[in-house]
Amino acid sequence: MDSIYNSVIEALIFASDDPIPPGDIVAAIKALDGSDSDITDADVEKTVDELNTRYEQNGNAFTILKIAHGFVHATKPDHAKYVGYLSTEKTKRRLSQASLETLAIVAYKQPLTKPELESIRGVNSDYTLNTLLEKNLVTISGRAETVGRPLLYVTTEEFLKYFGLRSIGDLPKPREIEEIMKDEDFIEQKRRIMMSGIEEKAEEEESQSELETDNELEPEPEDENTIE
Amino acid sequence: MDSIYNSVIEALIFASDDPIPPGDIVAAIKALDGSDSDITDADVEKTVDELNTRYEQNGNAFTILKIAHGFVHATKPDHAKYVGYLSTEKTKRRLSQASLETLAIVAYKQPLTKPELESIRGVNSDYTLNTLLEKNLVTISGRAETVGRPLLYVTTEEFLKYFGLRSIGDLPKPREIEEIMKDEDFIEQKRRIMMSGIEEKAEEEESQSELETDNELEPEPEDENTIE
Amino acid sequence: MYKIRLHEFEGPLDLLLFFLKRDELDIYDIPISKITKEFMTYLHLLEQLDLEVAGDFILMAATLMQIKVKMLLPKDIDEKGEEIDPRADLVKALLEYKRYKEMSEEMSFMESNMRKFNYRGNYEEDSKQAPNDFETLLKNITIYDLIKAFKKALMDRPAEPIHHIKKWNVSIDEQMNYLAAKLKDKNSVSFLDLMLEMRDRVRIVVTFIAMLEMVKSGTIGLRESVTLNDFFIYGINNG
Repeated sequence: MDSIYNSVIEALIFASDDPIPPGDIVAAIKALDGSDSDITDADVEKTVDELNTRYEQNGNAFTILKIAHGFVHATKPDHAKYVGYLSTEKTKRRLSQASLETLAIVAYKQPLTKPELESIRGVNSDYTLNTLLEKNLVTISGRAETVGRPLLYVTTEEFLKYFGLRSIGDLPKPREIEEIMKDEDFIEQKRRIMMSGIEEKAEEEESQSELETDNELEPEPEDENTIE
Repeated sequence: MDSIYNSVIEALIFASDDPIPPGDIVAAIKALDGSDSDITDADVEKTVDELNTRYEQNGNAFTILKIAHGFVHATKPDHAKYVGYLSTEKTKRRLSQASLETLAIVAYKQPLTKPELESIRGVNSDYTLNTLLEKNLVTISGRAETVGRPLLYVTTEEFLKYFGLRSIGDLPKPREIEEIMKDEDFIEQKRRIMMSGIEEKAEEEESQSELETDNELEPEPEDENTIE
Repeated sequence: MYKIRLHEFEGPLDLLLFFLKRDELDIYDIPISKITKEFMTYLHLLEQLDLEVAGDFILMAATLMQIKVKMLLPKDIDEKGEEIDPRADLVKALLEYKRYKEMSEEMSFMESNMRKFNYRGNYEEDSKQAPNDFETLLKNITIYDLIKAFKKALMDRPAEPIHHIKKWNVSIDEQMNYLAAKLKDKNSVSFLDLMLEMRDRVRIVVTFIAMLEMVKSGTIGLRESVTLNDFFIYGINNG
């Protein structure tokens, strides 16, 4: 095997989304460089060992692990606390999708009560609401005048700062959202997808009854090249 | 700075799925090893250069890119075809001409409003803007102080990552209008020389088919795919 | 027949630039009649092809015709007493647009370059460890966090509607021993997991008090978990 493949093998393991089996590496090389490239699974195994020796010698912070019949790069345990610290910090900073959704509803509908919020989201929102209260993105502004006088939630100064807004009025208006999101192609696509579903169903039903000519109703295959 | 941090810095960059800013690396080390660790952003920067030199010497398949205000490992371009063969993500489409044009305007004029954008492009840009917002290459940053307080658009970190820029300041300088004028003749010459061959061919083909009013309106016969 | 690729033009300015380039016309001295004619031919063509002509193109057609008329009339004079060329605004717009069109070509080149780089694909196997230095760990845990996790443990228990009168069959000392034993086997245990093992409310309360006692005496430590509603208990003696 040519040693130029050392680097190719390293690249393939590095970029692979899942542990990559040696067979896939061999297949890729043969597909691109001709099936006469005399590379085997065993060569790949050997290369990985060589790479690992090299990482060791050079004091690299990572190594190649063999997992579930495939190879994958991983940072060494030596630095686990630093890596762990950063990933924890990152998790803390990130708002979950659910929190974001809740935050958006509070921002646009404020002041609002928890039942109002939950009727919009359709799920219990105690947890996400608490997260937002803790992160000081949402706060309690008082009580509604309605029965039971439930608590009212509003967004905070912190919220405005976080999103770079001067006031709540600076949030994109529904009309503006509509304008940006309006997208005729998309609407058309959606309609077609929905229609094709209906048509397919209709066809099925039909074919069960009387088996006529078929795929006339089938939507045309989409143009692969339409840009954007 | 202790050289033991070389390996820690390598690990942190290797383990980060987004370009990691030097400040985050310094913060992690200080948080775990005490704020008296005498490490600075400049040390991180220097270490990255050293690591890259080492990768080069050792023939590693990857390098550390300095993009989007941070550092990230990436495979060298040499292996793009092998990695591309196995990866589906890399086959994603390029941006359309409209998207690139719009991005160029947002990038150089940011923050700017949709009317400003549209007056430069001369076309309605709802659709393109929406595409770019969806792709997270552009985002909304607030509102302009002008009449009607229109929304302001800016480019994102993802934009920097996509184009391999460290910061917006790294964008190539656009030419001054006077300069464009001066060069106009030169570009025209070059273009004519390049085009003449192609045009002749196109003309020939046409003359064979049908000779109505001629090919006056025919744009440069470059891209065969952009139909619609 | 005309061969037209409609998408070749990003808009009316792009189309005008195309005409200027193709016929090698001077952008500062645009022959407005000629250009207007070309532009209108193009619009008619679109109509013939039954393509919907975008409003932007129609607007440009109107602008061109307006300029054409103005060219025939006596020119306006600016404050310096010089004649204003009716084409000035159009020229400015064309140059400005051209400038960014050039940059978009530059960016297309950058895009091509970046597509050759590939990022790392798999992070799952990286060795991660929540920070285990006592000082750092407790930095973000407050009494409130403790209470909250405790409350969650109680709340998440499935309701038990049947009430029995029970004897206190558990003591703080017992639960301290229990915790210590737990931590001999493992480095750390999750508080929630610990609580889920217990069905009796009294036992949970007593264990919680036992835990606080042990934190106070320094035999165990607490550290926050990635999921923010839990925390880990670890023994200090066995590291």
